[in-house]
Amino acid sequence: MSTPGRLFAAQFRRELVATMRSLQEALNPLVFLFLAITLFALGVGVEPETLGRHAPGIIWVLVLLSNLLALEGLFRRDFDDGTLEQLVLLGEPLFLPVLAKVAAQWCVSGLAMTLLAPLAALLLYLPADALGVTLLTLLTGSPALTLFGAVGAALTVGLRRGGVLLALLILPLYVPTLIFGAGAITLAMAGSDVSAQIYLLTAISMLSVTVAPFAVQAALRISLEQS
Amino acid sequence: MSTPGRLFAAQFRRELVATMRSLQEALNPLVFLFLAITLFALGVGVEPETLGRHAPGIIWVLVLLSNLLALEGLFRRDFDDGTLEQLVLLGEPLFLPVLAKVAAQWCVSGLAMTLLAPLAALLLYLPADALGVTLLTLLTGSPALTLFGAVGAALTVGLRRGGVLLALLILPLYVPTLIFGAGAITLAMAGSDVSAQIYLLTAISMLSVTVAPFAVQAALRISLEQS
Amino acid sequence: MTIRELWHRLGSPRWFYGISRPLGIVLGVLALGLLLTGTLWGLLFAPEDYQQGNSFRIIYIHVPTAIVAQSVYMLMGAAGLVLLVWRMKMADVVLTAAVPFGMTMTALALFTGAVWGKPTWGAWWVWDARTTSMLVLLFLYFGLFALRQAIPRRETAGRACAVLAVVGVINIPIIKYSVDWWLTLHQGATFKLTEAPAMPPEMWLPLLLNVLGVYCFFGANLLGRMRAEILEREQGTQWVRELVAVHPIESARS
Amino acid sequence: MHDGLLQIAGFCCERDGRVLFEALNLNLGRGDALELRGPNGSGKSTLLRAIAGLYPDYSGTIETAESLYLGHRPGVSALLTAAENLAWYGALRPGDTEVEAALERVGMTGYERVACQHMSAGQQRRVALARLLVCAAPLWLLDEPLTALDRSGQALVRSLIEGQRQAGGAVLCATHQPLELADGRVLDLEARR
Amino acid sequence: MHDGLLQIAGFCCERDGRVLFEALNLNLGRGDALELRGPNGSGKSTLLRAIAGLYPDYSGTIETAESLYLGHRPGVSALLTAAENLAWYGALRPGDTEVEAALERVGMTGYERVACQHMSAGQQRRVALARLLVCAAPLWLLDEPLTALDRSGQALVRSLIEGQRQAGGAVLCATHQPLELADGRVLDLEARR
Ligand code: HEM
Ligand SMILES: Nc1ncnc2c1ncn2[C@@H]1O[C@H](COP(=O)(O)OP(=O)(O)OP(=O)(O)O)[C@@H](O)[C@H]1O
Ligand SMILES: Nc1ncnc2c1ncn2[C@@H]1O[C@H](COP(=O)(O)OP(=O)(O)OP(=O)(O)O)[C@@H](O)[C@H]1O
Ligand SMILES: [Mg+2]
Ligand SMILES: [Mg+2]
Repeated sequence: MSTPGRLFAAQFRRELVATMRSLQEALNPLVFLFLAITLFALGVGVEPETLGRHAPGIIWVLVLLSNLLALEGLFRRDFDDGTLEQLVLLGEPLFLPVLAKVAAQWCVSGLAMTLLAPLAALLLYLPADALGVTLLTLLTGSPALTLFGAVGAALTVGLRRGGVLLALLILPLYVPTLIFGAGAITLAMAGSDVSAQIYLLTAISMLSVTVAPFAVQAALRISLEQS
Repeated sequence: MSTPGRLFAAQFRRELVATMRSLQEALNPLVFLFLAITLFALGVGVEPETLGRHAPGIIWVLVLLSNLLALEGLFRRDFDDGTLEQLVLLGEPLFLPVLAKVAAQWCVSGLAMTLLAPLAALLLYLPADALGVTLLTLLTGSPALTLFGAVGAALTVGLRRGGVLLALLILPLYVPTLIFGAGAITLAMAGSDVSAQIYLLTAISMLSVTVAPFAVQAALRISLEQS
Repeated sequence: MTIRELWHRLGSPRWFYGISRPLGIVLGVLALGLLLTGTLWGLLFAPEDYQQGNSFRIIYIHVPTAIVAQSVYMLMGAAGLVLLVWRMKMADVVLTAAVPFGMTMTALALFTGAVWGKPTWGAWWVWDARTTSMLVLLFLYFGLFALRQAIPRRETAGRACAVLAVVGVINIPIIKYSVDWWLTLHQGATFKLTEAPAMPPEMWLPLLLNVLGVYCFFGANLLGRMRAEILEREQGTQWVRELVAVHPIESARS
Repeated sequence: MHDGLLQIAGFCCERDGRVLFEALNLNLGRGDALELRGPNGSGKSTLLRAIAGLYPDYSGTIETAESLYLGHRPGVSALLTAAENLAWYGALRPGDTEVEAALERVGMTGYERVACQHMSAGQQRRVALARLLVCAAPLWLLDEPLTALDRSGQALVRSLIEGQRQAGGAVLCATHQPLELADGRVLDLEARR
Repeated sequence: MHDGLLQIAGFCCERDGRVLFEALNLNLGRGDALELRGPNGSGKSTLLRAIAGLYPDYSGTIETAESLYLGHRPGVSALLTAAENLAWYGALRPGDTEVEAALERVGMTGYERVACQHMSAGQQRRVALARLLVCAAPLWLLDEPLTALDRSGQALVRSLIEGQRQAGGAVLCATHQPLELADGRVLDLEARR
C-alpha cells in the first residue's frame, strides 16, 4: 500500500506525461472546437447580430461535443495495453488514481477550452462584455462535463467502437450544465445578474466530484469483467 | 487474385456484418444527431422564426459533425487487430475494398441520416416546403462527407501524430459541400430554384468518389509504415 | 412474514416465479378493466372541452403514458441501486424487463403529445418545458437500451446499466429544474397546456382511471417479462428443467 | 493450512456452455510453484483471471493473498518509457527493488528512456516482467510468461520464479513450454477431463 | 537463380541508432525453409516486415514473390466469427482450401460461429494460422507462429510448414522455440554480431 498523496501524484504525472507524448491527440478536441465554430459561421451565415446572439449556445454546445471527443479515449488505450486492469487490481483505494486521471483529463481538455473560449467568442461576434461570464461559466461548468463523461467512458471502454454510444449515454446528463452555462451568458448579455447560475454550475460540479469517481470506479470494474 | 466484383462484395459484406453485429450500433450516429439538435435548441433558444431561419445551417453542420464522429473509428479497430495491414498486403487492387469500406460506412451513417432529416427539420421548425430540398441536398452531399472523412481517418489511424493536421486538412474539403448544401435549403425557403446547387453537390460527390479512394489507399500505406 | 424475510425471498428467482403468476394475472385483469372503463368513458361520455372540442380526449392516453414513463425510470434507478449495493439478481431482472416498457411509454407520450399539438399549438412539435424534458427522458432510456445491447455478457450489461440508471436518476430532478428555468429564459416559445385541475370531475375521473390502469398494465407487463427473463437465466437449473418437463405449454407461454 | 497463500475449493466454471472446471480444489503455500498446463481453450487464463479477481462468474470459493497478475496483455503503456511505466507500478504497490535495478535484472539497461512503443515484442514483455520486481506480492499469477522471450529471457523467468519462492512467495504459472522447476507441481487441465 | 522466391542482397537497416543488419544476403528457393533466431530486439520482426513491404527504411534490394505475412498481431477481427474472418481472407487472395476444411485442419471445428473476441489467445492464433490455408502464396513470412499454441498447435505449425514446402513454397519463420524442420536452414542473428 502506498500513501494516498503519492498514489494521486503518480497517476496524475503519468497521465500528463502520456498526454504530452501524444500532444497532437490531446489538441484534437480543441481543433475540433474551432473547426466546428468555423463551420457554423459558414453554415448558419455570418450576420454579426444573429451570430452574436446565438454565440453563447453555440460555444457551449460545441464545448460539450469536443469534450466528448476528448473523453472517448480516456480509458481506451489503457484498456487495450492492459494497464487499466493492472490499475484496477493494484490501485487501492481505486478512486484516488481515478480522480487523478480525470483531473489530468480536465486540465488538458476542460481547462484548455476555458482558456481558449475568448478566441471562440471572438470568432462568433460575442459581445466583449460577456467574455468574463463566458470564462466563468466554462470554468465552473467544465469539471462536471469531464466527470460525468468519465462515467460514460468507463462504461463503454470494453466495447469496440464505443465512441457514439458514449455520446448517447452522457449527453443527456450534460443538459443542465448546458442550460445554465449558455443561459447565464445570454442573461449577462441582457445585462442582468447571473451569480445564481454560476452558483448552480459550481454546485453541479461539486456534486459530480463527489459522486462520479465512485461511479467510474464501479464502471471500470464492470467493464473489465468482459474480456 | 480474385475478381474485382468479388473483392468489393466481400469487403462490403464484412463491414455490414461487423456493424450490424449489434444493430443498435448503427443507430447511434442518428440518435447522436437528434441529441445534438436538442442540445442546440436548449443552448441557442427556440424562437421559432430564428430557429427556422438557421435550421438549414444547423442541420448540415450537425450532420457533418456526427459524420466525423462516426468516421473516427473507421479504420482504428482494423488497425489494432492487424486486419488492416493484411488488407493492405493482400487486397489488390486496394482501392476496391477501400471503396467498399467507405460505401458500407455511408449506408450506415450518411444514407440513414438523409432519411431521418425530415424529423430533424421538424424539431427545428424548418418550413415543410423546404423538406424535399433538404433530403435532396443531403442525399447528394453526404457521400462527399464520408469519402473525404475517410481520407482523414486513414491518415490518422496508425500514428498518434497528425490529428491536428487531419482537422485542418479536412475542413477546407468540407466547406464547399456545407455551403452549397445549407445554401440550397435557404434559397429554397426563399422560393428560388436550386438545381444549380444540387448539380454542384453531385459533382463534388462524383469527384470525391473518383479521387478519395486512392488518397485513402495512399494514406493507409503511410500510416502502416509507422509501426 | 417479516420485511427482512420477504427481502430474502425476493432474492430467489424460483420463489418469485412461483408467486408472480397469480399476481400478474390479477394486475392484468385490473388493467384491462380500468383501461376499458376509463377509455370508453373518456372517449364516449366525457363532455367536450369548451375550447379544444374533441381533440382534448387524447389526454386520456397522453397523460397516463407520460406519468408512467417517468415513474418507470424512477423504478429502474431504485432497482439499479439495489443491484449495485446488495447484488440482488432480481433487481437486474427488473432492470432488464422495465426498459422496453418505459421506452415505449415515453415514445407514446411524445407521439400523442405531438398529435395533440397539431390542433392546439398548430405545430407537431413545440419546445416547451414538458416536451423537452420528456425528450431528454427518451434519450436516457435509449442510452440504457443501447448500453444493454452493446454488452454481450448479461451480468456485465446488468450492472453497467445499473450504474447508468442510478446516475441518470440523480440527474432527472436537476434536468427538470433546469429545463423549467430554461423555459422562463426563452419566454418566446411558451405554450400553455390546458389546466388539468380546472377540469370537471366527469373529465378527470376517467383520466384517473386510465392512469391507474396504465400502472396496473405496467405491473402485469413487468411481471410477465421478468418471468420470461428468469426462465431464460435459470434454464440450467433443476427447478426450471422440472417446470419445463411438467407443463411444457405453460412455460413456453410465459 | 496457516501459511496458505491460495486456497481454491470446489471451483466450477463454464463459458459459452462449455464446462471448463468442475469442483477444482487447489492449495498453494509459501515456496510452492504450480505449472498450469492444458490445450488451448482449456481454461488456464480463465482460472488465473478468476483468482486475480478479473473474472467473476464462477462458483466455489477462492481465498487468496495479495497477488500480481501478468496476463496475455503486457500491461505496459506504449507511450511511456520503460522507467516511467515501472515508476508508476512502484507507486501503485511499492516493492523493495528500485526501477533501475529491476530493468538491469531483466536485461533492459539502456532502454530506460525508450518509449515502449519503440520496443520489440520481447523487449516489451521484459519490461512487463520487471514489474514483478518493482511491485511486491506474495502470490504471482503468470499467464504464459515465456511469450516472445528468447533463450536468456526464458532462463530469466525461471530464475525470477525461483527467487520469488525463496523469498517465501508462491507462483501459479500457465504455460505451454515446460518450465522444469525444482520440485514444481504440474496441473494438467487436459488430464482432468 | 530462376526458381528463387526471395532474394535479399546487401540488406542494411538500423533503428533508433542501433545497427540491426549490415549487408545481409539471403536467398530462398522452392521447398526451402529458414528459421530466423536471435535475441529479443535483434531485428527478426523488422526483417520480416521489410520483406512483406511493411517497413521501408532499409537499404539494399529485396526481390520477393507474393507472400503471406503472419505477425505479432494475429490479423483476426474480434467482432467477426472464425468463418467470417476466413471467408474474407479467401476473397482477398483465394487459395485452394475451403474455410471449413481449413478450420478443421487447425482444430477449430465447432468454432465456426463463435465471435473471435470470445476465443482464448491460442484459439485466435489458430484462426490466424487457418489463413495460411485459405489464402495461397508461394512465400510464407511467419513471426513467432508458435505463440500461445499448445503442444498439438506447435505440431500443427510444423506440419503446415512442411506442407507448404512440399507444395513448392518457401517459409521464412522467426521463432524462439526450435522448429526442428527436416533439413531446414537456421539463421541466427546473434551469431552474426
Ligand atoms: C410532444 C408533445 C408533448 C409532450 C412530450 C408532453 C408531455 C407531457 C408530460 C411529461 C406531462 C406531465 C405528466 C405529469 O407528470 O403530470 C404532460 C401532461 C399534460 N399534457 Fe402534455 N405533452 C405534450 C404535448 C401536449 C399538448 C399538445 C397538450 C394539449 C394542449 C398537452 C396537454 C397536457 C395536459 C392537459 C397534461 C396534464 C396536465 C398536468 O398533468 O398538469 N400536452 N404532458
Ligand atoms: N515500432 C518501433 N519503432 C522504433 N524502433 C523499434 C520498433 N520496434 C522495434 N524497434 C527496435 O528495433 C529493434 C528490432 O526490433 P524487432 O521487433 O525487429 O526485434 P525482434 O527480433 O522481432 O525481437 P523479438 O524477438 O522481441 O520480437 C529493437 O531493438 C527495437 O528497439
Ligand atoms: N472473452 C471471452 N468471452 C467468452 N468466452 C471466452 C472468452 N475468452 C475465452 N473464452 C472461452 O473460454 C474458454 C477458456 O478460455 P481461456 O482463455 O481460459 O483458455 P486458455 O487455457 O487460456 O487457452 P490458451 O492456452 O489459448 O490461452 C475457451 O474455450 C474460450 O472459448
Ligand atoms: Mg490463455
Ligand atoms: Mg518480433
